[in-house]
Amino acid sequence: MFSTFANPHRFLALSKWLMPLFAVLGAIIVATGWAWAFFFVPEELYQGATAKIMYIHVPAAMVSLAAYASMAVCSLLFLTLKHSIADVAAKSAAPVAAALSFICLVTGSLWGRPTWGTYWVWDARLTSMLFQLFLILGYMALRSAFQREQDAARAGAILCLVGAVNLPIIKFSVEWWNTLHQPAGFITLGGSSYAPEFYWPLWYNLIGIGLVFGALMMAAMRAEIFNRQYEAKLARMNRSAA
Amino acid sequence: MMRNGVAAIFRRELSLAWAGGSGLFLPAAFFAGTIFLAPLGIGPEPRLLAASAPGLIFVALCLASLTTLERIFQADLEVGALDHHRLSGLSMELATLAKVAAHWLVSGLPIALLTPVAAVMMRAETVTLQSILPVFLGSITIFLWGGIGASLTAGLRRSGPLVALLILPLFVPVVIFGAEELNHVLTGQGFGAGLGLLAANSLAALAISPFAMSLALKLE
Amino acid sequence: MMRNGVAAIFRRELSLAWAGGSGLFLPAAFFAGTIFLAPLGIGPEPRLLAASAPGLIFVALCLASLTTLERIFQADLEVGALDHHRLSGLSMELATLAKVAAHWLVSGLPIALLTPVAAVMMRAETVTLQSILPVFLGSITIFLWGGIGASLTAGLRRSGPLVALLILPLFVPVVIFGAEELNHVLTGQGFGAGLGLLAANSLAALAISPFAMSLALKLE
Amino acid sequence: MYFIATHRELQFVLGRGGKIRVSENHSSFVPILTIDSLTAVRGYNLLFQGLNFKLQSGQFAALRGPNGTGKTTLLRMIAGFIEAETGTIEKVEEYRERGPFYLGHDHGLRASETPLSHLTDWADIHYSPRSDIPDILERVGLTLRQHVPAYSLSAGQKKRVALARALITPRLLWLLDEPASALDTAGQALLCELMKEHLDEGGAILAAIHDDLELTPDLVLDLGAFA
Amino acid sequence: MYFIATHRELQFVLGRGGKIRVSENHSSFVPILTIDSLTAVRGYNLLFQGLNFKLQSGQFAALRGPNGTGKTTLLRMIAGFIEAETGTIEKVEEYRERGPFYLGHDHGLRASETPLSHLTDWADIHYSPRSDIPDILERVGLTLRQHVPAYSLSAGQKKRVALARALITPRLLWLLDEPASALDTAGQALLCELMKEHLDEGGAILAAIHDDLELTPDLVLDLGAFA
Ligand code: HEM
Ligand SMILES: Nc1ncnc2c1ncn2[C@@H]1O[C@H](COP(=O)(O)OP(=O)(O)OP(=O)(O)O)[C@@H](O)[C@H]1O
Ligand SMILES: Nc1ncnc2c1ncn2[C@@H]1O[C@H](COP(=O)(O)OP(=O)(O)OP(=O)(O)O)[C@@H](O)[C@H]1O
Ligand SMILES: [Mg+2]
Ligand SMILES: [Mg+2]
Repeated sequence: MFSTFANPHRFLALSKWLMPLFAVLGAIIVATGWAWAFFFVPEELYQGATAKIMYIHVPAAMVSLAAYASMAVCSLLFLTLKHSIADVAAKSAAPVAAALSFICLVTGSLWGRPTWGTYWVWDARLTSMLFQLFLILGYMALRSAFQREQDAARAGAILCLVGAVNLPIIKFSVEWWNTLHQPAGFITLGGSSYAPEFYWPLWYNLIGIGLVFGALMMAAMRAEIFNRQYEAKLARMNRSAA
Repeated sequence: MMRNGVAAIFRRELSLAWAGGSGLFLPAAFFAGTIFLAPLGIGPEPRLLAASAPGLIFVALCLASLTTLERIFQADLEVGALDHHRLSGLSMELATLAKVAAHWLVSGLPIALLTPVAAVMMRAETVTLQSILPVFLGSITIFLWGGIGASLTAGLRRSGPLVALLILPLFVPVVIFGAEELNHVLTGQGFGAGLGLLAANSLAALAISPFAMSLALKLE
Repeated sequence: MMRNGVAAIFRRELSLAWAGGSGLFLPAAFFAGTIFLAPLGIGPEPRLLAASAPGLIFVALCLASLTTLERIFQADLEVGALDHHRLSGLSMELATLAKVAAHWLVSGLPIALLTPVAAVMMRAETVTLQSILPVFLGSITIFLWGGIGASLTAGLRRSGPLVALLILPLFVPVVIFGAEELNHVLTGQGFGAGLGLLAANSLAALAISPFAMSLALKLE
Repeated sequence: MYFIATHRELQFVLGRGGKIRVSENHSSFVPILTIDSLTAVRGYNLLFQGLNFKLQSGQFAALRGPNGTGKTTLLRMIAGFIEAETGTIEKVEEYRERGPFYLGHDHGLRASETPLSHLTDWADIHYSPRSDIPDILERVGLTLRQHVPAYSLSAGQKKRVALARALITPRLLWLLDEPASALDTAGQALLCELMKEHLDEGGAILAAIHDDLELTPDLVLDLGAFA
Repeated sequence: MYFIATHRELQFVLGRGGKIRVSENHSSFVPILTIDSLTAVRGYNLLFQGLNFKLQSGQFAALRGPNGTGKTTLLRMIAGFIEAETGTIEKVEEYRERGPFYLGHDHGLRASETPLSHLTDWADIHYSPRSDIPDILERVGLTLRQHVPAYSLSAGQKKRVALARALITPRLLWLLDEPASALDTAGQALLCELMKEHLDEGGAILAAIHDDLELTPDLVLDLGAFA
């Protein structure tokens, strides 16, 4: 399975139809999912209509965390196996992950205003998400500062992995903080504590955002591969011209 | 045998740090300067100052470490000295560790030792020598993570605050646990649960950082 | 006529600051990073955070300015570009001013514009766009004083935090008046008496700094 | 020839005055540089003392001497970067009160500058037209590398950028510190050509060199008597 | 002579393989460096392709070619700093797994290091005795300047410190990038003397040079065919 993706040509062939499929499916699911959430799901007992922000906020949060995790896995694969497609994947996931983190932060603070009376509190969840956004921005800045793609790849992978080592520590610091943020209840080891009328639409939206993420990431990967091929071609032309 | 050459790198870095204008008292002075500026901005109210002391001490430590660390590898790289280290046959892991250790000794340790003074200036309740330990452990971690940032940006041959941006997020756990622990000590509660975490964090940094640094410096 | 050449120096510095990895968002990110670290250390208590916000914002501004400024003159000196500026027939006063202005535009201004965001994160009571003005005025002064420190250390051919040490005392009035003024704004009292002092301070810095910088750079 | 070497009485064992040899193939018009009993001290060392010489329009003076005898120091004194211990330096008035053209050991390029951006800024700073830059880049052989940042340029390419600066701004006096180093054969030929043109246009050149150039100097100023 | 120049079939107009001329006054024993069909690419430029040559104990190879043809790149590839695009580099095993001796364009001295402190640290780092240092400083003519920090040293003095490093640690392969630049006549003579001694002791030298040295090379590797 991995070797399929390690080959750029096979990846390009596969993603050629997978990418639009994900995009279309994702768009449909997100659109219907929001419609479902906004018009058909009953209002939450205490928070009323504001809780509907959950259907953007939670999927964005979860997918962005998964996106960072996938960047870390790809970085590890790149450093150990030297498959450049793993690097392309990590690089392409970064802006999408940053955007999702940003959406999570913005929706979270907008949600925080009515429920907690403030846009921002220094709580472990919120802080760790901000931390992740900084890390991804740093990753992108570091990469863009290198002239050679190989160097950028190596440096970026190191940073991404080092950052990943810190993420669990941040996550566990929840226990030392008095936290305002809702504890995990949606997907936990002991099953979900959510009522079914909130549980299923959330799942549906999660899948939708996940598909959109997949489509965007594949599009970015394709662009990156094409760009690298183009640059290689340009290099060859340069050689023969000089 | 290996020890010898690495020790020489350590000594060289130490004397350069000394001669290069970042001698013993300077990062400490930078730290002291921050601790001196902050109350001016925050205002003289003792309770407010005491409450923000642990956090400020750790933030000042992070920022003071950045001012020195940024240049460790870059200075060597610019004049071509890094090339020679790479050809010396010494393990780059140990060589980079020796460099960071020397800088920590010159810049990090004095800051840790200054903690009680800073705490007094920030009007902390109970100032004991115990307050040194959290900052001591924290400074080790901060210098090791900082070394990674410095090595990553050294290869860029570009200066600027990129290094700061990259490593500030890595400082987060140290700042959280360290400030909490320091708060425990400064409010007369002795050591808390965070000390073990701080130490574990230092050990993790010690295990990871040399490899990350030597890998980063091999970028062309 | 003079304007032309000085404008070219300004433009050069601007594009170098951009290309050199200290692009628009980086010093701002350093500032944001400090504002992000501090509450982690101080703890999430809103009143405490709000009370220390103005001070912290100004200290973070000072420290963010140091990270960029330190390298302005040193980079030119190391490669010999400063020699050429001295022979160009332009007034060194205006040339150094142009350099500092370019760096302020890239690093100082974004920080001032970020103030409302920082204030929200620090749980300030009343966040308005007015809060930008004290930091705006303060950042001008801080960059001009910082330029003096940078030129002095460049002339000494030494890196390290010496520059920080030299200029921190100069930052004192800015931090005091600036934080007080910002506190006024953030507690909903509008502008206070300090604004005029801040502006006067900026003007004084503008009058003194170019001469001090050009003199310092002439040290051989 | 216009030149007086004053061998002063010296307190120091080292100080014996600059030894100056003169060859006679020059065409002298205007005195561009006049140096009178110049003394240089660095740290605790007297480098030279009682140095006198005159450089005229159209003349090329070679500055020679072993490592560490003060060639760079002398050039930087003339440029105005270092104050002389005693003695006077008279320079011709350059256009718009600029200093002479100085090419030092350092190439003067910041890591992220490209040849094109550097020369464009240089032209702007010195009120020269930008329109000549493409021709100048062509002349120094950097047209194909004009967009490459300095940290990717080879040593010789950086030196060529430094040379190109001289073509953008006309100045009467050129001070060159080992101008041939890092240049290949073609680059050295180009250097001599540029120097020749500059002399023909009435300029003057003082260049510290270790190896002979293709261009024969009108005077040789040997600081090596101190070695 | 031991050398094979393979002119590969190439897709690109440029790639014609390194042109190598060989002169015949060598005494070959051990192969110290073997380079096989080496290709170097920097940025978008192919610098050289299909480069083959062998350097034996006692041989001095001169690396020539116009500015920007890849001399520094080749030396840094052999030192192990840059990865080759394709091809292999085989080096002799140096004592204690060290790399070869590399003298680059940069002098490798930090501003506040003195010649003495630098060489002392160098000796320690490489497990060599410190006791030779006074003699070595004497040899490169820096005894009187041994306590002066690098920012006060002249260009040639810094180069001499760089040369002195070679005397402290015995290595079979020397890679020298324009070793003569900044050196005065005596310094260049010293350089040739040191190189000669190194060859006599069975070492090998690959040096990028623009101007001829006093020492005649055994092989000349001309990368200029690509210019
Ligand atoms: C800027 C502010 C906020 C940020 C950065 C943030 C961040 C996050 C993150 C990272 C998650 C995913 C956790 C995981 O997958 O383990 C999450 C989940 C969630 N957030 Fe927020 N959040 C913010 C504000 C809020 C607010 C104001 C509320 C509602 C009062 C809220 C309610 C939730 C809920 C219900 C979940 C799902 C938790 C679960 O059951 O697993 N969040 N948030
Ligand atoms: N990092 C890089 N990225 C892109 N191009 C590079 C890089 N480094 C070097 N080059 C280019 O590669 C070429 C070879 O450079 P190199 O330094 O090896 O030349 P050289 O033969 O040593 O020249 P010189 O005689 O001037 O020292 C040059 O044209 C240079 O511009
Ligand atoms: N700032 C300084 N303080 C003390 N001594 C100095 C200083 N700068 C230079 N020197 C010494 O002055 C002497 C002259 O240096 P200078 O650079 O002028 O020599 P040079 O003739 O250019 O030599 P080279 O041929 O090596 O370039 C040297 O011996 C140097 O060590
Ligand atoms: Mg010199
Ligand atoms: Mg070269």
